[in-house]
Amino acid sequence: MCADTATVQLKAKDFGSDQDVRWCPGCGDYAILSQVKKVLSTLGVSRENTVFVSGIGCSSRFPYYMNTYGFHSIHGRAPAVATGVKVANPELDVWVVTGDGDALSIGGNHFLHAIRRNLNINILLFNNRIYGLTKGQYSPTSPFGKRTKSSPFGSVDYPLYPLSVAIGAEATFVARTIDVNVKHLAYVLERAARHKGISFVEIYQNCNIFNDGSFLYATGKDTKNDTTLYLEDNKPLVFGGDTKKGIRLNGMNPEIVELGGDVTEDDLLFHDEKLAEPSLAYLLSRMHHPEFPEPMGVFRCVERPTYEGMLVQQIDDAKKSDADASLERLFNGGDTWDVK
Amino acid sequence: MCADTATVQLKAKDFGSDQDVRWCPGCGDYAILSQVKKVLSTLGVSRENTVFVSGIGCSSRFPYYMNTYGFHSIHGRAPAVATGVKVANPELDVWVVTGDGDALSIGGNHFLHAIRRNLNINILLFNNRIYGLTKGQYSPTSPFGKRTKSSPFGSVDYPLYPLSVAIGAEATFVARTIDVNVKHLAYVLERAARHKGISFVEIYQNCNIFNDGSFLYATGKDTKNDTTLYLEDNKPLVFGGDTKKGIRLNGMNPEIVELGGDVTEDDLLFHDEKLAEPSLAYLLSRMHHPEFPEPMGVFRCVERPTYEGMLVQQIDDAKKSDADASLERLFNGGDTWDVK
Amino acid sequence: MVVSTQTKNAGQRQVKVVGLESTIVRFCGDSGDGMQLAGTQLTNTSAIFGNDVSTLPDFPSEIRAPVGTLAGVSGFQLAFGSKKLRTPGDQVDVLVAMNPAALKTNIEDLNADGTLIVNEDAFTGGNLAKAGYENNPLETGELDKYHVFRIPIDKLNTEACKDSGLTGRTVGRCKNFFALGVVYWLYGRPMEPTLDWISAKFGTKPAVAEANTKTLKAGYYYGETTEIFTVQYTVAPAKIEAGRYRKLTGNEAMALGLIAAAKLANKSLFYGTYPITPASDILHELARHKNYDVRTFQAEDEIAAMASVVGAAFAGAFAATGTSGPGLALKSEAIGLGIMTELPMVIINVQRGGPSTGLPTKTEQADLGQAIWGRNGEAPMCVLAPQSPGDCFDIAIEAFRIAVDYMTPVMVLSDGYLANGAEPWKIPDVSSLPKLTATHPQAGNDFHPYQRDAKLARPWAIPGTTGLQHRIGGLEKSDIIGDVCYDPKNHEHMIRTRREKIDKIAESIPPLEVFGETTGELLLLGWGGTYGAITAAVENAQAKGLSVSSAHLRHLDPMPKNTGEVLSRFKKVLIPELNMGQLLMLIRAHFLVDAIGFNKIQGKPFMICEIENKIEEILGNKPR
Amino acid sequence: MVVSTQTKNAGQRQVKVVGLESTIVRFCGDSGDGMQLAGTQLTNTSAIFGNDVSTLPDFPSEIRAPVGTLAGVSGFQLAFGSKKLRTPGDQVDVLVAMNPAALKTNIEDLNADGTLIVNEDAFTGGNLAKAGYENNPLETGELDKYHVFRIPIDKLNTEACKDSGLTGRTVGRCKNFFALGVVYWLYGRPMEPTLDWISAKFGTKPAVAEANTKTLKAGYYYGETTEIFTVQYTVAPAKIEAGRYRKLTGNEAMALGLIAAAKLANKSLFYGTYPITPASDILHELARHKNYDVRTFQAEDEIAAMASVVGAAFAGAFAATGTSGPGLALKSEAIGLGIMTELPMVIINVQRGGPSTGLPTKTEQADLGQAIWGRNGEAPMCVLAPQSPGDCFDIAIEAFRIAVDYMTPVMVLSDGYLANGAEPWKIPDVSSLPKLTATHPQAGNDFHPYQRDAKLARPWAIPGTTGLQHRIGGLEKSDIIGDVCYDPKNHEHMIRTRREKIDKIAESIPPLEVFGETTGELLLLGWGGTYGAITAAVENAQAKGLSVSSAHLRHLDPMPKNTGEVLSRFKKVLIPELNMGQLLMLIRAHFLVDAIGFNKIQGKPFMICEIENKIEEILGNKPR
Ligand SMILES: Cc1ncc(C[n+]2csc(CCOP(=O)(O)OP(=O)(O)O)c2C)c(N)n1
Ligand SMILES: Cc1ncc(C[n+]2csc(CCOP(=O)(O)OP(=O)(O)O)c2C)c(N)n1
Ligand code: SF4
Ligand code: SF4
Ligand SMILES: [Mg+2]
Ligand SMILES: [Mg+2]
Repeated sequence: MCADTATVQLKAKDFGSDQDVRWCPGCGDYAILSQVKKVLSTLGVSRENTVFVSGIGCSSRFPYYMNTYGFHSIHGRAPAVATGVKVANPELDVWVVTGDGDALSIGGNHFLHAIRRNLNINILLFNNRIYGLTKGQYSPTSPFGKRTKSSPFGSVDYPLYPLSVAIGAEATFVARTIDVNVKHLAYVLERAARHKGISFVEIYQNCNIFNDGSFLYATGKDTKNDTTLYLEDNKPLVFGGDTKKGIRLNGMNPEIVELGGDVTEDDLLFHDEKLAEPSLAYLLSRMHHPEFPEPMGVFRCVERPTYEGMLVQQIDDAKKSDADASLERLFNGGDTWDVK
Repeated sequence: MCADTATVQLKAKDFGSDQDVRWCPGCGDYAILSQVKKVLSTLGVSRENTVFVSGIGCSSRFPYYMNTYGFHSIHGRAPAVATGVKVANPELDVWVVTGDGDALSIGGNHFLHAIRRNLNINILLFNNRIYGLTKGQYSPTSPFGKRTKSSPFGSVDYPLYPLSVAIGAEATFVARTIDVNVKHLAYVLERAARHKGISFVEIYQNCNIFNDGSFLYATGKDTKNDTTLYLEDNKPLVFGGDTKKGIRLNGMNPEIVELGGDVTEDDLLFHDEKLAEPSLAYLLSRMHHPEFPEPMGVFRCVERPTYEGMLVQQIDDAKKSDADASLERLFNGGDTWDVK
Repeated sequence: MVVSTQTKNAGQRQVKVVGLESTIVRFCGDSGDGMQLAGTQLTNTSAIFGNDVSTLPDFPSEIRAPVGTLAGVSGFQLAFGSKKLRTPGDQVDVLVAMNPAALKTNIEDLNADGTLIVNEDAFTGGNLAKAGYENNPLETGELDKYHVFRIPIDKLNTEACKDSGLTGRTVGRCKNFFALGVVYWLYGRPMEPTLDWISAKFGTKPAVAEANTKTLKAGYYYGETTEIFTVQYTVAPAKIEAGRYRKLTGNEAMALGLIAAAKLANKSLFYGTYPITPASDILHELARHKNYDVRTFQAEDEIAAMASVVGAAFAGAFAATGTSGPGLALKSEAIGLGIMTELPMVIINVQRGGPSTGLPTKTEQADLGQAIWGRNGEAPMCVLAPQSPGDCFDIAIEAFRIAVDYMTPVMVLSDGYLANGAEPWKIPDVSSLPKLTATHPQAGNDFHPYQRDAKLARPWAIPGTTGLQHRIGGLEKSDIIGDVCYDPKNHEHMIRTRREKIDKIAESIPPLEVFGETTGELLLLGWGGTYGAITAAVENAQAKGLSVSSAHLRHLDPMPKNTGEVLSRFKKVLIPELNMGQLLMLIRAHFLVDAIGFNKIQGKPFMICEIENKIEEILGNKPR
Repeated sequence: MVVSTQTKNAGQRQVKVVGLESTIVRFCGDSGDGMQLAGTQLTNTSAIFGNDVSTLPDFPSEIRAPVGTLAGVSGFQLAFGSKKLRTPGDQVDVLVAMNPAALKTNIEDLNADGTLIVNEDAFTGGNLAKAGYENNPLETGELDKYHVFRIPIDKLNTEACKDSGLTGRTVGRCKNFFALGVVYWLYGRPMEPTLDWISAKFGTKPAVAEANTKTLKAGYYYGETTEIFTVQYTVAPAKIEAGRYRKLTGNEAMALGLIAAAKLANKSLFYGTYPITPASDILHELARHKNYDVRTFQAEDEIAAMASVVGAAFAGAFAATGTSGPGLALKSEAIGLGIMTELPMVIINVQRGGPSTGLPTKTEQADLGQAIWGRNGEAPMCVLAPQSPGDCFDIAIEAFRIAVDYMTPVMVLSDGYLANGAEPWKIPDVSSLPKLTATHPQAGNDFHPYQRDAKLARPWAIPGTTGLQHRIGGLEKSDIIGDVCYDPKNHEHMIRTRREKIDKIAESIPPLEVFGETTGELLLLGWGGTYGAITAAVENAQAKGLSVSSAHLRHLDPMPKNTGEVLSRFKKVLIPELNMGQLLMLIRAHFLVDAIGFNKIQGKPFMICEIENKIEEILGNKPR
């Protein structure tokens, strides 16, 4: 995705627009915004070749705050709008910013298909497990039993897990990070940007108005070491702070083991982002709190020709094999006859 | 799903309607139709409590041929129509019949959500890897590079694998079968019907007009033993006819091994439909021809309370805790005042 | 209008007491300042006191814009009076502004000699800058034409709550009640209803209850004792029909109407929807009433919501959905399926500002064309529109009556103004409600799914009924039999029959009534949420002796049978709409009447005076 | 019309040769019988011969219904003549029926003294039963009013191919060419064009080529030698404008027009779509021309297709989509986004029978209301309609001209009749095509995304342009600046400006032309695919001396500026439409003209005689 076309390296703040940022004070979206700007600066991309496309939701106001090209489209359709942008001009760096409702509820279909086509764009899903903009109904990622305005007796919908869905839809790059861990956020965003093909990033984002503390387990000082596991490529799956723990495979099931004594790191499951088949990534995506620590980082990163790349390749090939694509030729194709 | 309400056991033909069946001669849909009728007869269900809902496509004409209640709805929306039917009357046995385009292209979103909610219905996806009714464009399950009317230079869309998508969306029952293997078809349909919760069945179906021979590898006498693997619960994964072969796990990757010599069945991967976590089912769904034999049968079958069950439960509970739900009470709720 | 003046002792001093026929108050402040609550309390108190009331909340478009910014301003306007109030009023008599941003965005609406109460503590440099004031408007003299009362509300509130033991932030949240207390004194309202509310609401948090109580009283006594207030107002109770009342917003009324309709027919209510402003509150209200067998389904999108409603109707439920403009656009295709399958269902569209995402929290009436034409093919459907918040209740029942009697989808066009606005609702006697009956055929010899009765309705045969198995769908159906049918003549017959059925609904609806004389110079024809403003304007103009009447369409397709005849009795027809002339277009086409459009597309309801001015522009302001 | 009669020697016998001005032939048979191919060959041969031609295929609705059933019948009708042909004709002169089902579904359309050629081998008990015949109609005398020619086509075809070495099934597939041969003889057509086609098509399969050649010739010689035929017809070449011609269906013409528009402006064409009958062939045609930088995107659904078009337009491509009614319904919301963001794009809607899934393979004009009103809010958009298959080419270019000049989505309403119908298309000189220019601003001091030019178009600034970064979206925009804006006055201004911009397009379109005298008793006003039938009917009525003219709208919103004026010059206005009166509604509303509707909703185009009869019903059949 990343292009080093800018002649002067821009600073993070150069990527900010003149618009007042209108999220609730304390919203997790702020941290994400500032890391995105920082990463764009690190990548050395230009503002004019960068396009942010969003749907509708709190998160989807994102493009207004970027001094790049931006499209605040309609609810759920950002991946489809982005497909048009990218196919029309594959040179552009295209980012989709979406929410859990926008991407997985109304936008589920476009999400699936943008992913399976391996369009070379980055999709950032701000998962706050709630519909923020419409003032707090449960979303497809809200936990079972969640009480909200629209589910006063508790929701009876089982949640979807964005990473599992993405992996089920043939994603080539899949990652997870969290708003408050800004370093990791920046790292994951940069990895996503550098991946050629679809890059899907789920970002745990706190909505302090309608779903405050939803990710407290993963951010709280006391708990985070036991509830999150930071993935490193080709490294064993370890977590837990002082008492080091790890994940071992038992048949097809992961299990938590304490390191030390009989168990060494070699017994653990090793991460491998580049496995051709996504079964490991899928298995990792199934590790949920509270049963397991939730993996953070890059689950999967494999190469595959991109959709718009192949589409344009076919055009280039067709042009090459037929240099004179004149309208005359086109009109005179097929059976013709002359009238005198 | 299955209910033994019929007083007299109906025969397969009793489930046929008076309509002429209008598929192309030789279409795989015929075999599926007759097995569905047979299975309904086996289950002993009644016609009046059975509802078939479909979208649009060749396959979606299915309801016309059943002497049950039927709804030939609009393209892609059958799962949503079925949700309304089932929530309005959970006593009904509801079947959704859909195609690869209907379910996974335009209907992808409803497919995802009906599955994740664990609505107690059966979804039969007739996968012919083509848009039949609109005369032969590639579908989301068409192989990469497929040449069709809309992709004369070969499609650049990577296919979706229906089972992987369904598993990514939290399906509780997932199976695959094939039109010509009528015994297996009947077996799988019956299993699907008996499962309480969402039952998703992918049926390989030959479209002899627009995509003839798409599944020849899996049906041809010479090839089928090597290209398909029939799953049995708690049994090792074996296939291959005379030279027995099996699937062994190498880390997270399946590999084909020949049985005999060093390798015994105990070394093989054992199937387990009931694993709480779907990682095994997912891994099986990744085995594609020609690299692997394609598993047939039940991939996953686990119990979980159903959507409409819980929804109605909440209503029953609410009613119980408030027996006098009169309109007077409703109207007089909230702050009231009297004017004299 | 001043109706009396007298003097009374207030504390140690004398104040003038002015009796008013009605008055308009608006609270405004930051989203976090609790303005909606203050407004609601004054509304309830006034209603209980016996006034007629009408309210209009005005939410900011952003969830919670930064504190103190223009985008974060939230307002709540109410009118209360001793006469019938048809709208929450045009210009405001008393404006309470909790910060500079609130002042800036609302001051335009204050009457020239109106009362302005400001929280002067909030007029700090930072807040002024955020509101875009270069100089403090309290100092520049620009507010001189108003009666300005600068009150250090922050300080006085803090003082009042100082022994509460609450944090500064929590104390800060009580200041709306200080402002409310001041207004209560200003209008001589009793504090009891609010005190009762406080103790009910904060029963488990006695410190909060006490703080709110203290600051409310402090505000009240501040009015009573401070010399700055020299006038107090009274608004006598209205002559209102006797009975038990309750305040309802349009959305609440709609929800109750849906529940009532299902219950009256002994059916379960299925409500499939996807949240969208300003329709979501219908879902929220319905979801609370599960004990009434209300089955709410929060779908993955509007398409699924609509399709689920079609499915639920097929299965025999009273099925409804609610949405707003963009959602309705998405439902178009599935609504067509409902029309082709001729199943009963109710589709509520709470209109908001468009096109596209438009102005999501603002009101508009620009979806009438979409309601009537927004589907492929000839897809006629009955379209209704409620005319006031309370009428949403009746229209919901009317919609289901038509849907079930005629076996057809029915669209209800509400709008943001009706949805969020509230008015007192006289709780009806259940026995006075329409009788709704849904009948389902049982097996017999001659069941045919597309055989029609006198109303042209087909039978509602539902799954589970022995022997009536049949198949329906979106392809054209053969007459009577209901099989798929491509026959050209049959298609024409079915197309015409579907239209005829909708037209026949007119036989079951009341004639269009004229407000005022039934013949004259000018008729104002309206529909939907503009009823109050139009009627009030016409009433005023009539009082001036102008030859003007009005009529209001609750049924838009089909229209009442006498519509053309009513129009023909007036020399001119004026159609005020919050759009570019959509009813206008229908009226011109149907009746070839050279009606004139009066169009406002500002995301806001009509002001009474705007319509009055327009009437005078047309008729001159001299009585005939 | 017979224009000459003579006698000639045919083989060993004498036959009468009747010269005709024009003639109508229909081939019908089972879907598998190759009727489309036979029809196409006769069309091509006639066109090359110099006739004017017009064609109409009639597909069965099911993919491939069981052989021999009514549902499986496929037909292909063509007219060819020595005069201008405006439609494929009403009643058929020669009907070729390959089986009883085909006979049953088509015999009604045969002229009373028409020629019927039947494949008598197919009239077996089984086939008769499938067609619902109790008795063999060839025996009952019910066909006596026609000239019936019973030919054992199956046998004769098998005989002709007997040495081919092909399987029986493959041989059976050749029988359409036997029938074609017979028809070729009947009209004295040369076999060469078809023989050439056979060798080009089956070059790699010489056995198949030979079989087809042999059976074609066998058919021809059967006509020549058998005594049963006593009359042969000739149809002289037409006086047609000189030039090179090619036969195009409306869908093909549309595809070429889209490519041409993009190429003329030096742009890539983006076509995002989802397959749907009868629009899919546009995609199929476009997908073949990748060398013209045509980027086709087969989306997951219509919503994605439309959204991708909005994205591609934003990124600077010439972006278009095509669909049919139900798909258009789904696109509604995203079209609104295109309107709010004021980006250029073309939306083609190939109308089919509705509502809902309706009659998917049949034609209708019932989406005009949807095109104009089918979106939330005030969402005006330019709407065009081609009037003939060839006009689809011109209208595609016109649509892009307007879209780019005015920065607006443009809707094109084609229909199933135009889409599948074909006519000779005079290949245009590229230099004669309209000049299209798309300009994109470059960085300067004063770029504002919503600053307008004289046409009220905003600048098309595209991503990749340094310094012009900006953000657009579906929320209301501030005038000029283009930021999100909730200001009431701004909203009204923008709503009115968007409407005004569309109205301004009228300044760039030609006035409405009248066919016939420009004043008189009756004007027929039409739009879209009914052009041919209306014009032919009016021509005939004029020839009878009736005071009738016609005018045809290619631009429906805005209409040509002189539309009202044209209407006012006629005493009566008749609006024939394949719907319930949608243009009628617009005309009545806009111009308060008491126009009369003439409506047919049978999934079929108008017959010329139907319109002629209607004219006479209104005017009487006596010349003035
Ligand atoms: C067609 C349509 N339906 C519904 C809505 C209302 N709506 C706007 S945003 C939203 C959900 C937002 O949730 P999410 O995507 O999680 O974003 P968040 O606000 O939480 O960031 C909904 C239901 C809409 N704008 N358009
Ligand atoms: C809204 C809408 N879009 C498009 C279509 C056209 N259409 C009908 S069926 C179909 C695809 C059918 O493919 P599939 O679901 O695989 O079913 P099959 O015919 O192969 O059984 C399409 C594109 C339609 N009927 N409605
Ligand atoms: S509502 Fe929640 S997600 Fe939206 S801006 Fe506020 S804190 Fe953020
Ligand atoms: S087109 Fe294919 S899928 Fe459709 S009926 Fe024919 S064979 Fe079956
Ligand atoms: Mg969210
Ligand atoms: Mg298919």
